[in-house]
Amino acid sequence: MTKINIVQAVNMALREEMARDKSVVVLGEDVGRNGGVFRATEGLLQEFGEERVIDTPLAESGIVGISIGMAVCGMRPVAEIQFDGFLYPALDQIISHAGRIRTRSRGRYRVPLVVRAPCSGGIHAPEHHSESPEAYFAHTPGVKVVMPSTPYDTKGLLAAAIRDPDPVIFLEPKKIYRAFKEEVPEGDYTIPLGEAKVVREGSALSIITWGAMVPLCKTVAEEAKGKGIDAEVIDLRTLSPLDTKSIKASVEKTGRAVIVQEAPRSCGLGAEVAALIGEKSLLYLKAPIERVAGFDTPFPLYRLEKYYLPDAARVMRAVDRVMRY
Amino acid sequence: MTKINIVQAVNMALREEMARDKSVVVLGEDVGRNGGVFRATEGLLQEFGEERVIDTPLAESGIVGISIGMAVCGMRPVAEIQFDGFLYPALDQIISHAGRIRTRSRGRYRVPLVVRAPCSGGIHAPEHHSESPEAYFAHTPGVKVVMPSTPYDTKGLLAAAIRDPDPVIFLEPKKIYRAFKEEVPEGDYTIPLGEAKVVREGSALSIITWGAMVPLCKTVAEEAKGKGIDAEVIDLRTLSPLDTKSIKASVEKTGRAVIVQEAPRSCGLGAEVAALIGEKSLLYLKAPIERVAGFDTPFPLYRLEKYYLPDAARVMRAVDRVMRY
Amino acid sequence: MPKEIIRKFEVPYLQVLDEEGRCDEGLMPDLTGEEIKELYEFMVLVRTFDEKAVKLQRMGRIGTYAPVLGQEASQIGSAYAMEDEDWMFPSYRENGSYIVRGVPMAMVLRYWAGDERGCQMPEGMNNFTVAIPVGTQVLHAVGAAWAFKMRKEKRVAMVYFGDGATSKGDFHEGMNFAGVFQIPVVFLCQNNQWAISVPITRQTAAETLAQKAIAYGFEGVRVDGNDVFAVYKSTLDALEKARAGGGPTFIECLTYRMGDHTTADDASRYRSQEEVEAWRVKDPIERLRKYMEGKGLWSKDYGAKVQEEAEERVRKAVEEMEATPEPEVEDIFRYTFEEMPQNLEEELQELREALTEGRK
Amino acid sequence: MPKEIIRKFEVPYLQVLDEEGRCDEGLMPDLTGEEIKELYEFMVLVRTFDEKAVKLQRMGRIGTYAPVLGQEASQIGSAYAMEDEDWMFPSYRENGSYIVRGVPMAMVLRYWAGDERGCQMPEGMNNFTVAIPVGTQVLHAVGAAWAFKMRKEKRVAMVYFGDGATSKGDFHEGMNFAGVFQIPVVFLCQNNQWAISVPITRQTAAETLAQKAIAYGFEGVRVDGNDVFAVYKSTLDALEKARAGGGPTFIECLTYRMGDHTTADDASRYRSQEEVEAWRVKDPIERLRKYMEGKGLWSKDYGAKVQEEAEERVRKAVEEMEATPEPEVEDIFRYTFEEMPQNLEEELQELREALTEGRK
Ligand SMILES: Cc1ncc(C[n+]2csc(CCOP(=O)(O)OP(=O)(O)O)c2C)c(N)n1
Ligand SMILES: Cc1ncc(C[n+]2csc(CCOP(=O)(O)OP(=O)(O)O)c2C)c(N)n1
Ligand SMILES: [Mg+2]
Ligand SMILES: [Mg+2]
Repeated sequence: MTKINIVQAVNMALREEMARDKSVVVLGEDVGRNGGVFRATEGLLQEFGEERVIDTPLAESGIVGISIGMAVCGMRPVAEIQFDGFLYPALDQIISHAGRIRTRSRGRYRVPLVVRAPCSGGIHAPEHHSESPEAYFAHTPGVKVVMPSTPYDTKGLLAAAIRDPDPVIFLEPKKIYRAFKEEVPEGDYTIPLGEAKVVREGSALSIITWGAMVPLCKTVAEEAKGKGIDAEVIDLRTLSPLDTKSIKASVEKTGRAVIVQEAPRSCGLGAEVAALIGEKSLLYLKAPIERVAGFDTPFPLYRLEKYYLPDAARVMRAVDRVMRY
Repeated sequence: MTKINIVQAVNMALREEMARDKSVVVLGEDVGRNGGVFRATEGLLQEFGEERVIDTPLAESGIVGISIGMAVCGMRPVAEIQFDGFLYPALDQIISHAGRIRTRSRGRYRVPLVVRAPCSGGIHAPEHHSESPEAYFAHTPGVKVVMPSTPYDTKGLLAAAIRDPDPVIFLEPKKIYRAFKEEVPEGDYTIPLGEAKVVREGSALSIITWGAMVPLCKTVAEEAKGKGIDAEVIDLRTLSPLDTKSIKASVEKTGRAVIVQEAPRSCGLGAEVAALIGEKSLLYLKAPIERVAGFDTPFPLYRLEKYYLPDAARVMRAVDRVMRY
Repeated sequence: MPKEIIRKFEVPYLQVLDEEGRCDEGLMPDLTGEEIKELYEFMVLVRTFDEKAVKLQRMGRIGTYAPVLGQEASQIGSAYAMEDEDWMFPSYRENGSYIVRGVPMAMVLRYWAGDERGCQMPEGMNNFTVAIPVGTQVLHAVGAAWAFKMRKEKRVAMVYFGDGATSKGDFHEGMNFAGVFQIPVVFLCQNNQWAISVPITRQTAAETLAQKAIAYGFEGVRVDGNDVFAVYKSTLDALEKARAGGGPTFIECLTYRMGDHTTADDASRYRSQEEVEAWRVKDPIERLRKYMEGKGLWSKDYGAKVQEEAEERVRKAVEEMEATPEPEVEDIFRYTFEEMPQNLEEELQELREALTEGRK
Repeated sequence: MPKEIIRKFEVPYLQVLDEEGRCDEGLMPDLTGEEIKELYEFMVLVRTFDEKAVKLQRMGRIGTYAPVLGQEASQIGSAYAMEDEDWMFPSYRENGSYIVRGVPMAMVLRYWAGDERGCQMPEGMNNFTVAIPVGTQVLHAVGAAWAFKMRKEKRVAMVYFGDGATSKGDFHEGMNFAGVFQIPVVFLCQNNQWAISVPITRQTAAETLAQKAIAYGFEGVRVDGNDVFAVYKSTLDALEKARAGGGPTFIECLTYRMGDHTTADDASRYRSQEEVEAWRVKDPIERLRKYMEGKGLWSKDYGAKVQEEAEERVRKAVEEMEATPEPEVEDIFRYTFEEMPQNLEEELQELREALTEGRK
């Protein structure tokens, strides 16, 4: 087994799925010759040819809408949207069609489509290159939403997404694309969509998070240990549909919850998680749930980026508050 | 004073604001000759002429993007999007630009824009004509979101939205466009954005809602009175930014909350309200918060519509559960 | 300023059958008498269906309906040129094309009666669902046709849309992709000159819609959209070209929406009766009838029989539609995903309980 | 199939100064020697700025930067034709146009150094902020120009974008509105033949971008984008036409992106060195220099002085940029709305407390 990072895991999953299933095609801006601006599709053009690895014109609604048509007619397109901020022009096709065609046709037509995009901040990118749009998708019926945080999960979840009979929005936290490597087996495995993962067991509180915030929360949990606080950390991985059971189990065990998200606070996924806990596990709560989140402001240019992103200090303050309560 | 309904109140607000301020222009599909498919802009073309009441080509991103340009250059455009479901093609311009231009230019440019659209279900309309997209906008920094539920509020809130220096998404619950009339004064008044309204005072629980669900919740509250339950009903009116103070005050008084929304449940505005209550008022809660919501499915065609929409039975069940707890 | 001219373009126009039913035999497509009769019978059937649907809406037996009236030649001539294995991507107005493509009329009515089962195409029938958001289906057709090309199947996708749709970004993006990748797709634009209350002159400054194809580097043609032969011929040519690897074609059918935009609309608010009357004399069915009469393909008896049969078929379709049992509440949930996730199970459970509590 | 031709279109091309610096005097725009020198000086300044910016990025002193290299004639010739009261709507690459329009170079650098104050245009300067999402700014320009028209101001909006942008829906919708409403806007497309790694042949099947204007019913021209006179003349004509109520014009400047897409890109991955070299001989500055030399407007001394002054100005701009105090944390919140709502107050308060706890 080789040790690889997240972007390499994306690449491996794409390569293996393309080899396994002829109906898988990859398309998007700069995914071919250039191998993708993050090199996620590197080498695929050489291996699978121009017919299956397609450099498209610059048109996100087009890329997704056309992929929907392909998917309805038997292909399994994996569309890359170059950056999170350029998913927005494709929202209409995703909301109005990808998520509805199965329902609209009473099961006659289906849309086995994956839309991949790098997401979130932390790399000093230009405006619109640091968005965390997961809540828009999680509020959209008929589409699944995934955001991995490790190379192993990335490969298994992406393979599952490609094989899924329904549309999946697959968001890849670009800040940790190359942050660390781990052993990822070659060959076939999938991680079922819809299952969260306890990445650190603990008894004192539950830190619930996803994407690039996962390693941060693990660090905070380690730090908290030094203070005698035994935090559990949950990586949601699939953001829609949510793994309510795992959230419930953890919070009912610990009685305390901190939710950490990078997206703007209001109406983010963290709100849904908090609402669910309040509904399902109110009596177990020993303290109000804390949300640590991006602000309800546009994501700033990079000089101020570090203040926008939830960091160890802000998460720890929330942990302390929840524990002190 | 005349008694008018909501759609007439929209019309009156537009007419008075256009008369008051030359920079106000109305544009959209079928808003001119036809007076809007709901007649919200009826008579405006005749009164203000083709230069200020503009029938546009069929292009929602265009309508909103162009309105942004107008607004930056000193106009106060009021763009109509014909139905809720056709707001989606304009999401990119709203998210990427309307909400960011002030920030991006550090206050040099501003976007005093109103985007109006009828919203929500209940009129047996075709697909895509019954959407409740408020959460998409409430999760978007830099834009305000308003949804009135009475003629009086409609006029005052729309006037305030038009005068607001920032972009406002103004959603009009079409089911109650003509449901009832009330006295609405001609002439100048505004209702400040950001203030919820207690539409029924009560002590036993707080029903928090907005839009077409408000009259429904009032009915349920009256019904509940018969059972000896004294419900408070809050109409949020401005959905972003939220009037957290009013929500807090009510829930801390009653100790119980039911949130009623028509939009799909997951990541809806109701989640944010529930999360806020959990954060600010946990110790006051005598029962878990209940959310009554649309389902996490596409809005069905009209045969099944009545099952999708929250109705008195479902709201009452939630009330009962909260009271019984 | 004097400049060098580096490119020249032309926009062609095709009419085979004029308003009087006179035919330019040199342009006449290869159609047998039986086929011409079939075209006529479809047109009568569609008009009969259409009139009935409008009435059903007025009586509250179906919901909002978008009539075909006036556009029969455009819809029927084009759909008739397609092969069964080709795919059709309609907007909301292609009731006529659906019928030609074999979709049971009861299903079409069921759709307009607010029932998704109206779009649950019978297996083996390659017709996509109704697209309400204008222009969005253009992309689906391009993607579908691309899939055929990838698999080297000899199929073509044909997408219907209106003049209004040409203003949408999705139309543009789809046309552009089709040009770049030489996709086997036919863009069938029914320029019925109105997008609800917005006339074509307010929709674009281009004098023809056909010239829009120039922007994408492929062929665009305008045809008389009330001339079923011209529509048939242009579509057939475009389909054959696409099937042979020749790439996309844009066809503008110049026609007129004789009815209201939908049953929820009142066209008298925004257009003159004179304009409507000027188009009445161009009626596509009457024109074909005159031609057929001249050729001995039409007689009063035949006309009456065709009309009668059409009425009978429509009557049966209405009956069938109305005999359909109500959809089940579960159907709201069942088709969101292939497998129902936990949250939908819970929502359905709550709804079931609320319903059994007997309040609905 | 024989058809009637109902419309004909032509696409014109303009070049004034050829690659050898030879000028077609009949086409030469009305420019004094001083003005020609000013154009030259701007081009040298922009190239000097551009080279410096790339270096600053390599050293980590600014962030990702999008170079102008090769496109100086397109940017400077066009911006130079504008009046101060006209509005310019750039993409992210118009550093050259910004400089011609008077935006302090220190500001331009500040923007690329991740500081929004770089887009806080000085009052009275009618330049819009950088648009990163490709093509979206086209609509803003159309809206702005419409506002001028409504108020009967004699202003024009000019919007810059690339070849890639012509594939986007927003480009289409903006062009279409501009045609329908005869908006005083100039669409200035720099066809630098690449959209990151995607060549123009993969972007569109149209042989010219200029012909896209045909779809919208207004004038489109192609000009040699490395010929500052041709660009200047076409832009001036288009601006004057717009100001006189003649509506929009689309200008395709055929040029070449000599550098990487941005400093984050490596163009050698996807295009050949030969192609780049073939364009090097068409360099817009060298061409102008030759012309000027022939006219006695350029000497070695003058050239050296211009270069030296440019370097000095750029050096000062860098100094000024780097002397700018860091932006304040509060700035994240301050400009979201005119008045800060309660939730932002609370978020800011929490951040302030976290910061004073001294952990950042
Ligand atoms: C994206 C979108 N915007 C608005 C509407 C509302 N609407 C329905 S049909 C229509 C006019 C369409 O005109 P056209 O494309 O010419 O087709 P026609 O109805 O004439 O067949 C409008 C504005 C819609 N369905 N979709
Ligand atoms: C909507 C959108 N999609 C993708 C990107 C990423 N991106 C940035 S520039 C670019 C290529 C633009 O090409 P072109 O329009 O020709 O302009 P150029 O960079 O050549 O000046 C891409 C794909 C973006 N900024 N916006
Ligand atoms: Mg039409
Ligand atoms: Mg380019």
